[in-house]
Amino acid sequence: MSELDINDKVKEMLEKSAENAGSKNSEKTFVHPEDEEREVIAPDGSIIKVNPIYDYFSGKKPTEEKPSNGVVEKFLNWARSESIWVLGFGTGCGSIEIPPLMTPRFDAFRFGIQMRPTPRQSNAFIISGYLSVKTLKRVIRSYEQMPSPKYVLALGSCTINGGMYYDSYSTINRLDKYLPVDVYIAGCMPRPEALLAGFMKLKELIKEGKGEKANEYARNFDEYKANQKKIIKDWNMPDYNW
Amino acid sequence: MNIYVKLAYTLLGFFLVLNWGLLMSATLRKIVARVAGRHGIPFYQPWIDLLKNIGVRTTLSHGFMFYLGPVFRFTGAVGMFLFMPALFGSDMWSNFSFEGDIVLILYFQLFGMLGMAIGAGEGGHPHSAIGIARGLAQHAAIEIPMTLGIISLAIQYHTLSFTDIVAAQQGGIANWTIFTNPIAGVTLLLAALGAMGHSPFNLVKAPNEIPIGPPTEYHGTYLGVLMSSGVVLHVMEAALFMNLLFGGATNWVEFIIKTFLINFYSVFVGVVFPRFKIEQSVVWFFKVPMALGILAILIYSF
Amino acid sequence: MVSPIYIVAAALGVGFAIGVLGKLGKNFSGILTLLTLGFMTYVSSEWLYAFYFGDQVSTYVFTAGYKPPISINLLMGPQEAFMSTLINVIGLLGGIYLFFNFGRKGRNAFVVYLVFIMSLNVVIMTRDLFNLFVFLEISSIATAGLILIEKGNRAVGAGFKYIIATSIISSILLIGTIFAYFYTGSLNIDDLVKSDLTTTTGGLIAVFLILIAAILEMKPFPANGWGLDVYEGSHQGFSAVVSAATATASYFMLYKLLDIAGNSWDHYIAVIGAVTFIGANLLGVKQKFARRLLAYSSIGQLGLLMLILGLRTYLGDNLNYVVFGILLTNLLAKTGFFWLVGIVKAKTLKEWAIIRRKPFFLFLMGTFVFALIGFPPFPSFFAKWTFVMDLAANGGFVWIAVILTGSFLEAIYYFRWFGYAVKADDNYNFSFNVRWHKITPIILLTALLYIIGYLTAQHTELGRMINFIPLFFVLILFALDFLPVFIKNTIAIIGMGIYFYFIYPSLSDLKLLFEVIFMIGGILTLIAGYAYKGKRSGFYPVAILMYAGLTGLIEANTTLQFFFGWELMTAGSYFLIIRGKRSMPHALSYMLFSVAGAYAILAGISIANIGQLTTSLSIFNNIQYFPQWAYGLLLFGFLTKTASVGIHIWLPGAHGEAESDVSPMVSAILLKAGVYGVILALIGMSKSQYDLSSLTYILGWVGALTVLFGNISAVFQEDAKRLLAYSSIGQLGYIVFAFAIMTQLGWLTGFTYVINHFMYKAVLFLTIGAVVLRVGTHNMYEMGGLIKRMPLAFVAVLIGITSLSGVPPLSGFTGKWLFYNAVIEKGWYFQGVIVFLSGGVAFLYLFRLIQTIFLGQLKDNHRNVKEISIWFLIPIYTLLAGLMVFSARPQWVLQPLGDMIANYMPQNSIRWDGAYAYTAIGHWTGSGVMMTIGSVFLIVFLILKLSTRKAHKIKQFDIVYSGERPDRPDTTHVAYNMYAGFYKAVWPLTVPLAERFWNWMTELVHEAAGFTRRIYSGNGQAYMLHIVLYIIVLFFITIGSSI
Amino acid sequence: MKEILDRITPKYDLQDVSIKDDLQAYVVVEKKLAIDMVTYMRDYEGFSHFVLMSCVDWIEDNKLQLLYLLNNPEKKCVIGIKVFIDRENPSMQSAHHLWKQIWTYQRELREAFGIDFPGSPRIEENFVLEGWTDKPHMLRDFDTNKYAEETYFPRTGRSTNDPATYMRQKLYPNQPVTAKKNKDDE
Repeated sequence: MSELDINDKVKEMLEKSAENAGSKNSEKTFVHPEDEEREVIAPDGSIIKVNPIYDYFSGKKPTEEKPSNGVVEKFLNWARSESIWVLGFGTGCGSIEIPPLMTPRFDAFRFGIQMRPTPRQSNAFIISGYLSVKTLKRVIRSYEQMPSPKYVLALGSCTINGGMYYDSYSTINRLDKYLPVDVYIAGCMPRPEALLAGFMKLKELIKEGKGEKANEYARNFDEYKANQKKIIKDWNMPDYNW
Repeated sequence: MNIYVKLAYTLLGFFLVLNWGLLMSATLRKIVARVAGRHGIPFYQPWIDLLKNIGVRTTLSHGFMFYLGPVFRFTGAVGMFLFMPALFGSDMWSNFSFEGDIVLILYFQLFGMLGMAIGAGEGGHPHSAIGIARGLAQHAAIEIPMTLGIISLAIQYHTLSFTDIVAAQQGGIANWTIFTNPIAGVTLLLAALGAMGHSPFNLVKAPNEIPIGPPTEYHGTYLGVLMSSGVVLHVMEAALFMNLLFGGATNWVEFIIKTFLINFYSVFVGVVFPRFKIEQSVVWFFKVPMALGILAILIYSF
Repeated sequence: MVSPIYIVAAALGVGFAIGVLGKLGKNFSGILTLLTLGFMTYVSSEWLYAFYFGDQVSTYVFTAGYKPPISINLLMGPQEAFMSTLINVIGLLGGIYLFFNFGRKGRNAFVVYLVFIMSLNVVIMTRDLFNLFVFLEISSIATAGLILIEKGNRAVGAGFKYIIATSIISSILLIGTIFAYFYTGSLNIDDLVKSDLTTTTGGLIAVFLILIAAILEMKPFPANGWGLDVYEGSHQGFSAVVSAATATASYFMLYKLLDIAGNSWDHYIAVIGAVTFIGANLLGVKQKFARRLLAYSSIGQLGLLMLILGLRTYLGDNLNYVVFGILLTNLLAKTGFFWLVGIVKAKTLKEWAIIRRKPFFLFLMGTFVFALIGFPPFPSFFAKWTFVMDLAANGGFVWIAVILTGSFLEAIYYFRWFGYAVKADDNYNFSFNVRWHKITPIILLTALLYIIGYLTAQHTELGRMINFIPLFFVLILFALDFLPVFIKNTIAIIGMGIYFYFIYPSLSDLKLLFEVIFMIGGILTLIAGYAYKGKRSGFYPVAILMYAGLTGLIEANTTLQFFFGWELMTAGSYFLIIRGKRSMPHALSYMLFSVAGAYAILAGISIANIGQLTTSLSIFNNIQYFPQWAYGLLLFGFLTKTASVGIHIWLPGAHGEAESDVSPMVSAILLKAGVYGVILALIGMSKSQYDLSSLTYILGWVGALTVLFGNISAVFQEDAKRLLAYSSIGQLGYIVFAFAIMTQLGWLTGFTYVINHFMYKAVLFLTIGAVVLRVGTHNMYEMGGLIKRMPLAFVAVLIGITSLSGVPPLSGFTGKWLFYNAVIEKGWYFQGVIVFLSGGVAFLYLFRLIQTIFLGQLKDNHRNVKEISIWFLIPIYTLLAGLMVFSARPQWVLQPLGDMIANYMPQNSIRWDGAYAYTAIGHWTGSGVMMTIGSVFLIVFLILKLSTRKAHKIKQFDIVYSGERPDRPDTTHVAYNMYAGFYKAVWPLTVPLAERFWNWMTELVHEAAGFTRRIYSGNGQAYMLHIVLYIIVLFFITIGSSI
Repeated sequence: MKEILDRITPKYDLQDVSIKDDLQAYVVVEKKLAIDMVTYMRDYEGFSHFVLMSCVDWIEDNKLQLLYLLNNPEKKCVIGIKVFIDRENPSMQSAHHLWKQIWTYQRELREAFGIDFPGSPRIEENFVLEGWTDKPHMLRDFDTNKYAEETYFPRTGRSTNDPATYMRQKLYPNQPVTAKKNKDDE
């Protein structure tokens, strides 16, 4: 399975570099220096070929993780909904609305919401406000590194239709083309109350068992990836970041 | 009492301690929240988090040692519980304390630490290594007041066995070590600050600097195991100092109250003081705690 | 019995014959000369044989039919026979060596040479003062002539200075003779001895003049510039003969003439000798050129001879034994050395690297060096031993100090030189070739060295006890060096196995323990040697040499055997250590510390020996005089091997740079030899009737500080093997500290640590060494993530560090637990706290070891390294099995150990109840803890494994990296300067004070040497002035007051 | 300021010299003299502080105008040196040797306007955008709206309205839209 992907990837890279050789300056492709295949000399003098993308990352595609059956899942869903660990990653202007959420005035801790410093331990991702292409790349890596089930809250109109940056050449218009979104929170900027409302909505969804967007992402992975790669020209990561 | 009954009691005791640990951590977080003027988490939050973590579907593995890390950690926690008498004077709650004395506990703390360090190390994340490096350095510093204090106690009571030390403190608050041997008591309490790992000594997993250090890569079930061992360790650390300084506990209520207060003390200090840099914390242990510890021994060696 | 007169007659006759029959050509005359020399040798050796194996009595040979004082008489006694034999042998071999050099000069050279040897013979034998003078003249003229066979101005200058100096000397002798004759009316030495001249002033002067001449002949420092130039200026072949034969002759002359003065001159002679010995060797330290170095060494040896002669009252009957030992060694080795110099055309010491090209020559050189420094099995070893023992027995402690200092200085330059020969990089284009007639004499000398060494040992009943079998095994291995590794390794292992099997029954508890560590450990580490390919030339002899020494220590019943074993072990380990790539300086410092330590031990033993009836090791148990000094010296000597703080600086380099399977030998095994010594000394102290607690108290502090220092320095190493080396220092500190406690618990702790350290340090060093072999670097920051490539090695290291760190349930904790009890029982709280704190520090370097090498990010160039070699894994896992058993069932070992210790340490403070150990203050059960933890661990592991069975395997860069991706493993791996924060806190503890101190000492010695060297201006007049001044000063010192 | 200009005007035959006030002036210099002049101003006239470097797109007369803004700390005066370079594959002599920060400015200009500075270090690296393949985005003929529509899946049914008119209608619904124009409507 994974070998297949790898081969595809390698082929694709080779084609890229081939057309890169014959192409003009305008449609250039990006292979970062740290991603070029390189040769190192082993202690015993033999030559080792290192292909970073191939060797350093496991290029597996994501697989759907089916929910377990019935009551157990309901119970777990309840637990998940009551303990939402948000990845502490402020992607845009909206991240200024998150600190107040934790302060005495709003105190999201009451609802089992807390920030976690690492994706591995968080299950919710707040895309706060406009999302530039550069940030999107990091967002995607972080999102893919979160263990499923995971949820995305799209905060602010910029994530819905580009908001006031709808015509900017560097920020995206619709987040749902790149990541599966559970809850949209409209407004520019939505106030913390709105964010809290969003969380409540998310809780309902999870409790109803609708918080399966991670699997959706896995299902339509190629489509999402195509969209992502369309705008992220210098894709210097494996297709899926474990 | 035959071994199976003992085993049953021990398991029960561990279950109690585990839940008490979860509850205690929730309560302490609530207290911190109230200090900050917040409402704070519901008291059952830790259980939910635990469930949530177990319910996480994706599991990743960096390799074999990556598994063993949490195992070591949890075993360390269980061992801390096993080798220390939970309640004084009750045969059923004395666990496996007949297998070793304070020295065993002192060095057994490191069991979980070492395993955890190695497990996190295989994760390959730089922050893990940095966090562990700091942790070990700080631990080496904590050893000073810890050892000095315990040796002072050993001189005072002519024993290293928990049961005897607790026994010597029975019969009224006045007999507690903290009053009979205040200098050693203070030394150990200062060491306790470091051992508990709250601020200002929480550099190991400094959340907003090196994303929580060693466990950066741990998630899901691993994290659940780590959490539960963490809370157990908190209780047992407190229990250690309770047995050494505060006359141990003869029933669970006393146990709960005392461990809670000891933990509360370290959390309280943590709320008041900001985090140390590693060289600061190490040097700090070289100063007042060491001086006190030396004094604590000197008064007995003459 | 051929009369010794024929020696003279034959020489003169042949001399004239060659003059007459010269037409017959050079070769003819040359062969004739050799035959004559052979004849002379035969005569003298026949006498020698008769004296030692027959019941020959010394006989006078009268010339011209009259009795003295009318005529001249020669005495042929045992000593004369011995000396003249030496001279003739050297003369013969020298003749062979110089055959063609003389040939080129024409036949007269042969005549002169013949006359030279003959004259020396006469100088030995004659009992007539004037005759002595005459032949002295003849010899010096002949010498001057022979110096000139070497071309060039140097030779001419040297010859000129020599002739001037010697003529001054002999004229003084002549005047002295006249005085003597004036006062006694006889020239016969025996008469002079009978009529005590020293009563009258004139007689005093006569004695003074005669002796001063004899002394000056011995080239005393500093009035010996002329002598130096002879050694350096003349042809090596001839300098050898001068250094050997002339020295012998002049020594014997002094010996003869000293009787005239009775004992009144002994002290002056001794002081002169001491000054010469130390002065010459001090100057040797500064030398860069091989021949000048040898020249200084020869003069130093002359000084030593004078010293011995001056101290003859201390020695009594042993005088000749000592003198012969020293003289023989010096003669054979030095001659060989000079001739070697003649073959290896290398001037500076560094250039001697070329000798490596012919390993056999290296072997010869090694033999000579070790013989000259006085290592076993060479005669000088036994001579030095007897000398020091007798000195101590008669309270000559100052002299012991002098001798040992001088010898130490000598060791410095010889081992520096040898280090260059073995390790200095050989990039010289000139080579050297060997001609049979030059090499044969050297080989003969070498063989003689070994044989005579053996005979010297057999000469005393102490020496006869020594077990030479291992040594023969070593020599056999030297002979088999051409075989491939596999065979030699097998031979070595089998040999050790058999030896152990045979010696096993004869050993009791303590000895058995250490013998097991040495032998079994040795076999295990040797197994790792199978991993090597090719010949591994010279490895096995020296390895076995070390083990021979170690087992010698164990078997030793007498102090001499002990010291013998100790020196063998030192020599072997030195060769092992110097095999490492960059380990030349470290091997040197190791050797120097070892030699110093050995001398300390020698001195200690000699003090211990005072007033003892027996010579067995049990004298340690009741040292009667100066026990503080004796034990102090012994302990110091042993501590140099255990590398305690201050004298540890040799260890990190030596162990760090050594080969992968040598490191465990020298770390896990060799260091235990020092521990064994310490234990012996402490047993003695425990039995001694004096109160030595202050000594053990100091020892305890030394141990504690060593632990702290070793561990903290280990934390900041970047080189894996150096890290382990420093950790060894720390561990040895634990051991020393534990034994210093001097209670049963303390010793139990000590033994636990001995066993533990043996096992886990061997495991760690073997594993890391094997890893280094695979990845080709020592630097930890260049490794990483190797757990994926070599899991077995990882497991080994994991267990190793877990048990080293003292975490339950592994055996390290056994030591810790005992430690707490012992310390608290003893009341050494602060030392204890230092030790425990260091235990905490140990975690840092242990984690660093495993993290930076095995965890973290795998480096590109290690992507497909293989698992470490099976030949390393076998011993490693054998040791691990032992470690596990010791952890799970400590009582199996500790209980018998405790009973054993009870013999030395009466108080019985640990009680065993099955697997449960109880002390006064604590309790603990190894197996119980092991079982409990094991089961919990297993359960938790199974649960977790089940719950995460669907885990995705991911690769090294699939890590949270703050939304980014790592670029390279090298930049993602935390390894270099890992404990920067900790360093900021504890840097004051890491200042290398010891290194600085020793560097300063070295500077001091070199400065002193450099300053003293200025007196040798190379100017002839200056040298003559020296002589004159020397005489005047001596005059006022000796008899100036009494006139 | 004046005397400085008097000094340099003949030296670099400056076409139009516009003096804003006695502390601020802008001059236009030929492309081939520009860096020379900047160097001169730095070394001889004491304009040791490099303020900024920017570019204006004069699409009408098909030129790009580079501006080097220098400041003289002693005299507290600022001079802007303008250079016109043509718009088709624009290229300019690099000035990275004068001030290190010019490296970054030139990287920015290269990315934003596609101006090439031969020899400027790290010139080819990304500045703000990663992997930008379209035409330089600060050129006025780059239609960002069109680009966004083509690239970022604009959501259909997105309505926008001009704030001024919207508010006017909200506040004065019955008042008809007057002929009075304001800037917003243009």
